[in-house]
Formats: sequence, structure tokens, C-alpha cells
Amino acid sequence: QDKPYIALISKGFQHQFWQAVKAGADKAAAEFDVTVTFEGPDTEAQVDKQMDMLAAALAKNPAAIGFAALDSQAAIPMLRKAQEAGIPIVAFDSGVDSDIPVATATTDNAAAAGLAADKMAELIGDAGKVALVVHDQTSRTGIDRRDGFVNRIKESHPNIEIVDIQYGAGDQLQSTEITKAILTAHPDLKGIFGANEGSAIGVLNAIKETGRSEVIVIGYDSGAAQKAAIMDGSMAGAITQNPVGIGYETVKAALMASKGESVPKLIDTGFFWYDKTNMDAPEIAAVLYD
Amino acid sequence: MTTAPALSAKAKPKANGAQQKLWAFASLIVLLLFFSVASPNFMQTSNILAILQATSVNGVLAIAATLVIITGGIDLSVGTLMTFTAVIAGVVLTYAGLPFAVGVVAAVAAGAGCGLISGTLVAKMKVPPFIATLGMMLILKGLSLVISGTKPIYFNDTPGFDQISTGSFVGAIIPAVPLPNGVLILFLLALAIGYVLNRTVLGRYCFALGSNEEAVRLSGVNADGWKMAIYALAGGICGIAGLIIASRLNSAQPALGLGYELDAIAAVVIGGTSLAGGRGSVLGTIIGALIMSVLLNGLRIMSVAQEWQTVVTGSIIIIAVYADMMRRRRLS
Amino acid sequence: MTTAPALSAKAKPKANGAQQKLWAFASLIVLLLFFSVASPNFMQTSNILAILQATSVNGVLAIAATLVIITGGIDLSVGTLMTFTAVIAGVVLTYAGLPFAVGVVAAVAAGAGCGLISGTLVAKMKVPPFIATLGMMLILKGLSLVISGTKPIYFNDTPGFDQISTGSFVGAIIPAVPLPNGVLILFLLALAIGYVLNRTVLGRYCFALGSNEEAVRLSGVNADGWKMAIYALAGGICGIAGLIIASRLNSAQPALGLGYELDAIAAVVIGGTSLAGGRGSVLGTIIGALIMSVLLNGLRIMSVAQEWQTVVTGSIIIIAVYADMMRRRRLS
Amino acid sequence: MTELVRMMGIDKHFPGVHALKSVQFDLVSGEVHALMGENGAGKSTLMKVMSGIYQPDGGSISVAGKTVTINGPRAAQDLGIGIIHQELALMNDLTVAQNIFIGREPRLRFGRLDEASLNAQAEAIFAAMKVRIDPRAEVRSLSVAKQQMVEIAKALSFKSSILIMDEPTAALNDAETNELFTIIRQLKSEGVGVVYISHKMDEIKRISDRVTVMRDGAYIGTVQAKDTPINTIISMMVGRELEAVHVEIPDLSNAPMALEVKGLNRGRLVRNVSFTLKQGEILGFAGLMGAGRTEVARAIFGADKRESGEILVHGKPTQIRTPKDAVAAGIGYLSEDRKHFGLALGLDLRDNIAMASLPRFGNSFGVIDDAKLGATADGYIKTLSIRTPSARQELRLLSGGNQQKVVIAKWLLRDCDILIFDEPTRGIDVGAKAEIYKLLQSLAAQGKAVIVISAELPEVLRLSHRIAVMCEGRLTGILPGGPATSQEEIMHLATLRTDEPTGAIA
Ligand SMILES: Nc1ncnc2c1ncn2[C@@H]1O[C@H](COP(=O)(O)OP(=O)(O)OP(=O)(O)O)[C@@H](O)[C@H]1O
Ligand SMILES: Nc1ncnc2c1ncn2[C@@H]1O[C@H](COP(=O)(O)OP(=O)(O)OP(=O)(O)O)[C@@H](O)[C@H]1O
Ligand SMILES: [Mg+2]
Ligand SMILES: [Mg+2]
Repeated sequence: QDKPYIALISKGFQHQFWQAVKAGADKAAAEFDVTVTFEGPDTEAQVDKQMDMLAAALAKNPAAIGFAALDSQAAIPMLRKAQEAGIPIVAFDSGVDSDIPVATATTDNAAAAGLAADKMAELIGDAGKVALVVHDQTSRTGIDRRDGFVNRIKESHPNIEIVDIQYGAGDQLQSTEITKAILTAHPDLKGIFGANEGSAIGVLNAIKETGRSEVIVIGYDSGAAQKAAIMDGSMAGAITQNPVGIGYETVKAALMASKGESVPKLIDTGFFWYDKTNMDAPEIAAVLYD
Repeated sequence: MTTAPALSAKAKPKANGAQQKLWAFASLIVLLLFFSVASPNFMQTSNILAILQATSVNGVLAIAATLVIITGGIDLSVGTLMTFTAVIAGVVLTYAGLPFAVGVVAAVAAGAGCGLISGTLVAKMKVPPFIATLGMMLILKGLSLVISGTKPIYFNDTPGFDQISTGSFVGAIIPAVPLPNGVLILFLLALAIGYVLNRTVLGRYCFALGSNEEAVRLSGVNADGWKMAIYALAGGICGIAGLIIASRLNSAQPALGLGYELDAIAAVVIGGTSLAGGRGSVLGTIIGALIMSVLLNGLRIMSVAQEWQTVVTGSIIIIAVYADMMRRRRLS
Repeated sequence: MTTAPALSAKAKPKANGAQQKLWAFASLIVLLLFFSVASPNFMQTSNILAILQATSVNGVLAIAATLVIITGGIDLSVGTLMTFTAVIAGVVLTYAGLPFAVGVVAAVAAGAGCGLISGTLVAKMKVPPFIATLGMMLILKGLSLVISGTKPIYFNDTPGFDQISTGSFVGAIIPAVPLPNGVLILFLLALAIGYVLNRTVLGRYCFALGSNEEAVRLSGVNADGWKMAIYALAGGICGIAGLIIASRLNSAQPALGLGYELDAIAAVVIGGTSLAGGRGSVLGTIIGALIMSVLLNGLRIMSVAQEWQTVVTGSIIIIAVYADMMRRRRLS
Repeated sequence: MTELVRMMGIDKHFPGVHALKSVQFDLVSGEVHALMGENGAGKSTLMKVMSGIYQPDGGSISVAGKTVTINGPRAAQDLGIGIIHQELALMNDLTVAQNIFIGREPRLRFGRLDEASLNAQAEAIFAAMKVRIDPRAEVRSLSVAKQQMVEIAKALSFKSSILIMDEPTAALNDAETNELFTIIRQLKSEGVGVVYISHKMDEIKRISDRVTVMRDGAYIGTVQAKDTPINTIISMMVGRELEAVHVEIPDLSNAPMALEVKGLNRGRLVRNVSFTLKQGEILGFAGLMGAGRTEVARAIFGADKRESGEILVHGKPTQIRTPKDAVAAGIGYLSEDRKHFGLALGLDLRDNIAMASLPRFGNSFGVIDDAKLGATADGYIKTLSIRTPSARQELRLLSGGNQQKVVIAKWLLRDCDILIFDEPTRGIDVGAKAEIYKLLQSLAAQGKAVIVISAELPEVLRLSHRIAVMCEGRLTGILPGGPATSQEEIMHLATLRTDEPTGAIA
């Protein structure tokens, strides 16, 4: 255990997005010769389970902790403990409303979803009905992406009507069934926004099964299925964050902080719109993952 | 041995069972009527097919759960076992590139094997079914992630794989009825397992074990062996569910499956199968699964807010079973 | 009716019960020893406190589940009921700005009230416990979201609310043992409910109902009334869990709670309580809950990959219960 | 007369109990060998060893001269050993025929069941037994007596050469018992050896050739049934002489009324039943199986909902909707099916005895005084001679007869004014039976009103001050108790299938 140890507590574990973050963290770990562990609860509702993971991480005396808060307020007492023990915290994915984290590596989810809304408006001719299939009703990412999309439509696209918002827990099958019901209920639907990878795949699947290919689909994040769908035209495009970058930057900042070096307070890893036209561009290809 | 004719009426135990199903069926009809009136979009062929398709995975899992529950056990592992078999199919077809049939067989065999392990734990090692299958649920969840490398396995290299679930064999013959194959599989499986339950030795022991396991043992029957066989059969059925979902998503999603067990068990119980074991039917289970799908689909079509959907679903489940209880009490 | 003593040895049935708990305890000790050796970070005061803290919510829920399970029922609603009571506390304290004590009472009362509803469904309306509490689980999940407006309610305006769980009453007296209040509450509750189960009429009827409900009824006991009382008590305990988790997170998280019921039931069964009803103990449940927390914490401390953690947890749960079964079989 | 089985030096321990102490037993073909002993003597345990359910700790078993190890029920079946268990071991959710042939279902190809042949074979067995049970009926819907018939039919279907009957007549009435004995004689003539366990002493003389007596897990001796007086057998069993119990009919003309039932109706089995019961009186209820006596008792007790009828307790009309109301009004009911309706088998003796009176042992906070409860339980264990290691023993580990005593203790402790005993001596040994008779009589002498439902006519005659007879749900008459009434008179009323109640109203 001579290598510095950095614990990453994320919001999730099994989904491709988090696996991509983990891949970025692992890449940094290899590059900077540190040990990294990566853990996250099963669902983004399990705020207390995340606390237990944080507690176990603290017991291991890490050089630094990377933390993606499910509920930033709820985590503060725990983070304070870490601060008292002299362990620097780097927030990732979404911020922590506090000055405890020495740095935050994040995507502005609301702005990203706003971009998706603008793209949707552009693709459906700035008028008509759209619906959202979101992964979670209460988690930060779910709320930010939903509200980011909805607010932008309300502000800038008055002729677009949001007819339904349903939540599918990021489960591909459940999202499929939800989308099929939405499509049935709204035969004149113009577009659907799937707010994370699982939701987007569910939407695509429903479109495939119902043959309603006239409906414009916009996704979020990447992964092999979405990339393929964009290639074959069944998905108009998607927003991608830079999860590998998030993981990489988090570990890098954490290591620097643990050595007492100064780190930038905000590391914006950015988000991008990608579609058939720019998918192969190097700066886009770099942030996509399978 | 006596003279007094206590049998003034001929007992009709079969009729009772049929009536029970009829009643669950009545709940289903009420729901269908309600939603037809509530939304013009509900009663379309395409939506009915969508409901059926939405039932296929839960229905198949519920059939597996029915078998185990009739023996007086419970199976919490159906959901993650389904995922595990899907991953196995993925490994065999996509990673190893083996032929289609091998993948299908591997998935079902993996399911049966895991079922056999659960069955052995329950029958031979006397671990309570709840614990044995809870343990298996966690183990299989973990193994699915391990084997798949925590990422989905796509079946793009296996042409026709998506036809298992979404193609329509029936539609190819009768174009007016494009029944998806997943639904066809569900119905055929229901028929087959219904037959096994009512007409074969395995089915008989299934009911007998749930009714009084000790009596079965005292009768000199190899109770443990049959129980293991039943769990293995249930596991194999989960393998079929794994193929259906993998085909539908054209991928094995290793993180999926947790929570599916409660839906399956709920369908079984709504369908009138007793968790105490000894009584139950596949037809009831199918109706139970349909009630759940219709309810969810209908509420979604009506654009009921999701939090209220949950409240309504919970209430309807209680009401449906309560109505069933009432009727049964009135009968006896 | 003769005199000769057929009883060669005096049986000690109490010893039996104690021994059972001792064995679950042995599994716990084995785990503790193993992790102590495996990682130097494990046996630190702060980590032990973290384990206890992690047990507090599941432990309290498991105590509630124990009561219901001993009557031969099952309670799937403990997790979402906990959330519901937390939301109620949030509404009372933060939205309505009422005094601290009112919030505490409201949470526990809401829990007891919901428990009473489940109890009424089960006892009076004969809905099977699985269905009644599954329905309640969904209803409460939905209502928590509705009432809270699908967002967390923070307790920032209620100073001292976070002390319910994270403050340390014991630490204020003995600074060397900063036992969090949440854990203190768990232990006091375990003592109290242990006492209720073993020493009071309610407890005795709890066991009797689980053993043979019909015999209790035919003894002229108000079986339905007692059962409702037991469900209400269990609900009230979920209210306490709601306060602990709300205090720990300084917020009521309306989406939380689903899946917690399985953890609670697992703790109960690992602790030796039978799902068939009629036997069980609070001490066993606490040990069961500790086994689960120690296991998870230890694996995390050892930096076992998360997918493997699940596999190991599943296996250990099966092994622990199997060891217990073995011992019991050897005894009888 | 070839030897079928020989058991030598059989030993069996249970935790806290040395159930069999070097017991020997043998059976030859064509004989009925009665196995006698008090409750808990070890009879059932010995037979469970013979049928492969328990493994002995010591001793040897030989079947047809060959030493064997019987390691399970299947092995016993293969050796031609069949057993009718004392406690019913049926699958309630299955039909009668399915129960009989469990494990030996007639099959078609591919494991398919031949249900038609299954039912036909069951029908044939019942026809041979001269009993009317629908093979397609669910076992759950049958009365205990009929379930017992199903057990017998199942054992017969094995065509075993060794047939063990552990209290087969406990739930049967005289007519049914006669039919069973006809079957046993038939089997005997076919060379089958029958082990017969019963607590009904008269049956021993009627059916058995040899008698082996056990006491406290030990072998006492084997005698020829023909040459041995019953009293000798009884004293071998209990180790002392028993005094006879006589019915003395007290003068109750001035006694206050305890219970009046007027026009009670419930379904087909309780039709316009009216009777009265005075304090200090024992009213016997006689009738054939299915006459509806149990149903009357359950309707009075509030266990089943009645359709009409009025119940007056101590002269006051009383609303009884649930057993709770009944107990509150001072009525206690001891069910005929102790396993399902009387006892919590998973709990200990103490808690079972206290079940109906728990709050009495609690203070105002509901905290139970366990010392007091324990002392009370120990008191009943002593007065009723319940054989148990302690008051904390789980009830399922007690022998059947001792379980029955616990049910009685439960109601004695509840101290009701009106007690309905439904088959109170089912499965109880002679010694204990005498004790229970004395107990019932002393309860009546204390001014309690007692109803005794029993399938054994001698028992009804021996105990009752008056005898109510039922047939097909109607009360066909009430006869005076004591020597004035003969069994024939009762049988006449019990088979009286007209609508007019006749017979002297005592
Ligand atoms: N599984 C068991 N565990 C512990 N004790 C047992 C067990 N089975 C029987 N016993 C005890 O062994 C003794 C003999 O019981 P057994 O059932 O053989 O008596 P029995 O002669 O058949 O009595 P009865 O006439 O009441 O049926 C009793 O003291 C009983 O409590
Ligand atoms: N739970 C039940 N469901 C259906 N039928 C029942 C049930 N209990 C009893 N019976 C039927 O009711 C009839 C009368 O039974 P009951 O026990 O009242 O008669 P009884 O006069 O007490 O006779 P027994 O000597 O058998 O106790 C029987 O034929 C039995 O088959
Ligand atoms: Mg016996
Ligand atoms: Mg009766």
C-alpha cells in the first residue's frame, strides 16, 4: 500500500455512463500510479447507502475522495468528517452545495438538456407535441435534465407542447413499455427525448417495435446502441457528456489535492451534441464510449 | 363404512378452480372496459398487442414463480436469473460466435442449472426457499456483471435473434394478427406448463409438496428429488424469459432484473395461487400478469402522473385480491 | 398416568433458543475475525461505529418485520412506509413549521396508522399479507412522492433534527464511546420489543397467531384485534426508522425505500426467525442485520470489486443460514 | 403362521426423552397383534421405527427372517410394511384418490397421469370397504372421520403383508369400527399380519390374537388375548388397578338453567336444534358420523355463523357472533380436531394452557407473570398426569394423548360455566380416560354445565345425565342417561330419518 489510494463514490455503478467514468478513473490511476476504487449504489434513490459507502471509504484512510453526491445536502456531515480528517474531496458529475470540495468535475446537465430541447425544436420545425422518458423523478440528474429540457421549450419554443413525462428507472424494458403507451396515447407525437442511456434505448426499441419512425428521437449519453441508432438514422442525435474525462479529471485533481497542490475549483468537462454528421470528428469520438 | 349418505351433493373441486379463474378474469374485463371508455386510444389492435408484449417477460417469469410457489416455496431469483441466462446467451453467441441454437440451449440449460442449485439448497440442505433464492438472486446479479464485464452484450452478429421476441410467426400466416413471437412463446409455455401441472406426475407432486410435504415423504416419494426437478424446471423457464428479453432489447443488459421478482410474484398471487402452497394455476397467473400490464398501460395512456400510477396500482392489486377473497368466503 | 419417570434427562428448552442465537452470533464473530485479519482498517472504533450506524435503519425495519413475520405474515411495506413517515415529518416540521415533538409524534403516528390499515386488510378483510403489504408498499411509495412534491424536504429549519440519528447522547456522557443516537435508539428499541415479545400478552399472542391462528380464535381471543395491534406496532416502528433516516440525511428523500424490505426480511431470516411464523427473536434479528452490515462494510474495506461483493454477500447469506440449519438438525 | 417381523432390543432417544428402552416385538402372519400402553408409552415411536420413519439408536429388526435396515418409508414399503399413522398425514389440497395413490399414480406414457384409472381404483377400494366417499372430493372438505377412512384406504391399497394401524378407530363410531373389523378379519384370512394400536379396551378382546404391553418406553410382556382378562392387561399398562366409574344422576329439578338453545339453524347440518342444559348437568350428544353434532357445537360457540336461533345463557338472551363472545359469556369449546383447532403445536405447554386466559396472567401493562403461569401449568401437568419433560416442552413433541390433555387443561384454566367437550377422550389411554371421566363429573358436581359429544356410545352412556341424539342435522330425541337407556334406543334415534322428533324428552 505504498501507492496513494483514492476512493471514488459515485451515484451508480452498473450503467454504462458510470462504467465509462470508472474507465476514465482507471486510466488516470494507471497513468499516475495510484490505487482507485469505484463504487455506487444500485439506484439513485439510495442516498443512505451512499453514505455507508462513504463511511467505509473513510475507514480506509484514502489520500483523497472523489464523490458524486446523490443529495449534496444530505452528504455534508459526512464530508465534514472527511475534511476534519484532512482528506480532500473532489466532487464529480454534479456539484456539492458547499465549499468542502476542493474541486468539482462536472457537466451542466440542465444546459445540456436545454441544448437537446433546441435540437428537438429544430428537427420538428419548432411546433408540435413532444414527450420525455426520464430515468428518475427525484435524482439530481433526472430533475436537471427534465427541467433543463422543459424550461428551454417553455422559454424559447412556445409552439411546442410537452404532452407527457414518464419515468422508467433507466430500465430498458420498462422504458420501452412506457414509450409504447405514450405513442399510443399521442398518435400525432413529433418527438421524444430519452434522458439517459437506458431511457433512450427504451425509446428506440419502442419506435422499432411500433414502426413509428416519423417520431424524432433524441438521446443522452452514448454507448454502442445509441451510436448504432444514430448511424442508421433511427435516432436523430444525442447529447454526450465526457464521462471518461470526468473520471480522469477527478482522479487527477484528487491526487493533486492530496499532495497539497492547488487545483482549479471548477473543471467543466463539457457536453456535446452529436449526430450522424459529426460523430466521427475526433473531438466527439474522443468523448463517446461503447 | 357407514350408511348415512353424507354426500348429498357431488363435490366438484374442478369447478371451484375454474370459477376462481373466472373471477380474476372478471377483474381483468372490468379494467379493460374502464380503460376503453376512459381513452379512445386504448382499444386498438396495436395497443392490445403492446400490452401482450409487455406481459411476455413478466408472464414467463410468473409461470416459473408459480411452480415454485405451488410447492410452498418462493423464488426471488427469477429476475436476476433471467438476466444471467441472457448474458450466457450473449457470451455464447456474440463472444464465442457459436450457432444460434447453441445459444438458446445454453440459456435454458444455464437457467435449469441455477434452478437445480436453488432446488438442492432448498430440498437437500434445508435452506429456507426465501434465503436460498435471495442468495441466488444476489449471486446471479453479481455474476451477470462479472461475466459480461459490466456492459451490455449486443446480438448484432446473430441475425434473426431479435425475431425470438419481436418477429411474428402468427403474423406471417395470418397477416391480420401480427402476434409477436414473445407472446406466442408465453401462450405456448402457459399451455405446456398448465398441462404439466394438471396431467403429469411432476405436477401432481408439485401440489402434493405444497400441501403437506411431510405426508409426501411418509408416502415413500422421493420428495427432495421432485422438488429439485421443479426448481430446475422453473429455472429453465427463466432461461426462456432471458431469451425473450435479450431478443427484445437485442442485447443482454447485465444490470437489469432486480425488482422483476416482485412483479412476478404479484402476478402469481393476483391470479389466485396461494403463497402457502398447494393450490394455484398457470391460467390464473397469466390473468394476474395481464391485469398488471393492462393497469400500467391504461394509466400511462391516460397520462396519469407516475406517482399516482403507483398509488392506483397498489390499490387495485389489493382490491382485486380482496374481491376474490370475498367471493371465496361467500362460496364456502 | 403412571409414576415411572420416562424423562431420563431434564430438557432445557430455553437453552435451545439461546443456543440458536449464539450460533448466528458465531457467524457474526467469524466474519468480524476474518475482516480484522484481512484489513487493518477494519477494527477501528470509527469503522465499528460506521457499521453500527449503517445497521440502524435496517435494524429498526427488521425489528418491525420480525413482529409481523412471527405472526405468520410478511411486511413488504416497511421500506416505503419508512419513507412515508419521513415525508410526514418533513411536512409537519418544514412545511408547517410545527415544533420538533409534533413532527416526531406525527411520523410515528403515521407509521402506526398505515400499519393499522395493513393490519385491517389482513385481519378483517382476509387479504393475504403479501398482497396487502405489497399494495401498501406501492401506495405509500406513490403518496410519498405526491405529498413531498417529488423532491426532498430538508430539515434545515429544525435545529437539532440531525441529532436524532447522528448526535451522541452516550458520547456526551462517556466521550470515549461516541455511539450515535441512531444506534442507541436501535438498541433501546430492540430491548423494548424483545421485552414485549417475551414478557407481554401482545408478544405471546404474536407467537400464538403465527403458530395456529385458528386455535387462538377458538380460544375466545380477539385474534383479529391483536393482529391489527401487531401490524400497527410494526408500523409505528417503521415511523422510528423514518425519523432515523430523515435525521441522518437531514432530509426526507421521497424516492428512497424500495428494496429495503428485502434487506429487512433477510436480516430477520438470517437471525433465525421462521417465515412460517410462530418462532423468532429480536436478538436474532439484530444479529442478522449486523451480519449483513459487517459483510458489506468488510468487503468494501477490502476493496473487493462491487460486482463480486454481491456474489460474496449472496453466498454468505446462504452459508450462514445453512450452518444454522445444520446445527438445529443435529440437535433434534 | 410364518414370522413376519421380529424387533429385538430396540432403543430410541429423543432430546430429554428415552422413548424406547430395549423393546422387543414380533408379528406372525395371519394375526392381529395389539400394542397397548398409556399415552406416551412409546407405541407410535416403535411403529415409526418399524416403518422406517425413525432410525433406532440400537437393536435389530428382521423381516421374514432376514435382518434388515429400514432407512425410509420407501424401504418399508418395499418390505411390505404399510402404516396408518396416528396423526393424519394427508395432503389437504389433493383429492381423495390422489392422496391414496400418491407416489404410485397410474401413468400413461411420458409421465402422464391416468386420472380415470386412479379414480376407478380408489372407487373400487371404497366399495370393498363399503364406505361412501367420493374419490374426487378434496380431502380438505372431509370430516376427520372420513379423512381417517382415506388413510385406511391408502394403507389397504398397498396390499402390504404387514399392516400397522395406529389408533385407526380414534375418530370412528361403532358402525364404522365394525366395518373396519370386517376388513381386518378379511386381511387376516389372507395371511396379513396386523399391528393394532388402540385405547379402546373392548376392541382388543374383539379383534386381537396377541397383546403386547408397553409402559414408559419399556417392554412389559406379551399375552394371548383370549385367555387374559382385560383387567390384567390394564394393570400391566398402568401398573395398578383402576376403579370403575359409575354414572350417578343427580336431581337437577331445582338447578338453574345454564344454557337454552332455541331453533338453531345452520345449513344442512344444523336444522332447528333446540335443547336446554342445567347447571350441574352433563348432556351427552350421540349420533353417527356427520350427524352434525360438531356443527351444533360450533354454531353455539360462534365459530361458524348461524342462520337463525336464539341462545340464552343463564336465562339471558346472549348475542354470540364470535368465539370471543362465547367465551365472554362463559362458554368453552374443546374441538374434536386438536391439531388444527385446539393447539399451537409450535408453542410450549405453558403457553397452550394459558392461551384462553392469558390476560389473567398479565398486569395492567400486559406484562405476564411467568412464575405464576409456570406454577399454574405445573399444577395441571400434575393433576392431569401430562407426560412431559417440563412445562416448556414444545407441544408437537408430546404424544397424541398428552396433547389432548393440554387442550383440556386450557379450558379448565379458563374456568367457563358451560363447557362443550367434542370427543374429549379421543386418543386417550384407559387410565387417563378414567381420570377425565372423574374430572367431568366433578366439574358437573361443582355446578358447571357440561356437553359431551362422543362417538363412543359406552362413553356417552357412562357419563351423561341426559343423552341428546342427532341424525342428519336434526335433534331426533333426548333420552335419560344411566342404565335406563340402551345402546339400541340410541341407535334407533341416530338413524331416524324422519322429520318428527320423537323419543321421551327427559
Ligand atoms: N420427535 C420427538 N421428539 C421428542 N420426543 C418425542 C418425539 N416423538 C415422541 N416423543 C416422546 O416419546 C414418548 C413416546 O411417544 P409415542 O408417540 O411413541 O407415544 P404413544 O405410546 O404412541 O402415545 P399415545 O397413545 O398418546 O399416542 C413420549 O414421551 C413423547 O413425548
Ligand atoms: N370444513 C368443512 N367443510 C366441508 N364439510 C365439512 C366441514 N366440516 C365438516 N364437514 C362435513 O359436515 C358433516 C358433519 O360433520 P360434523 O363434524 O358436524 O358431524 P358430527 O356429528 O360431529 O360427526 P363426527 O363424528 O364426524 O364428528 C360431515 O359429513 C363432514 O363431511
Ligand atoms: Mg401414539
Ligand atoms: Mg364431530
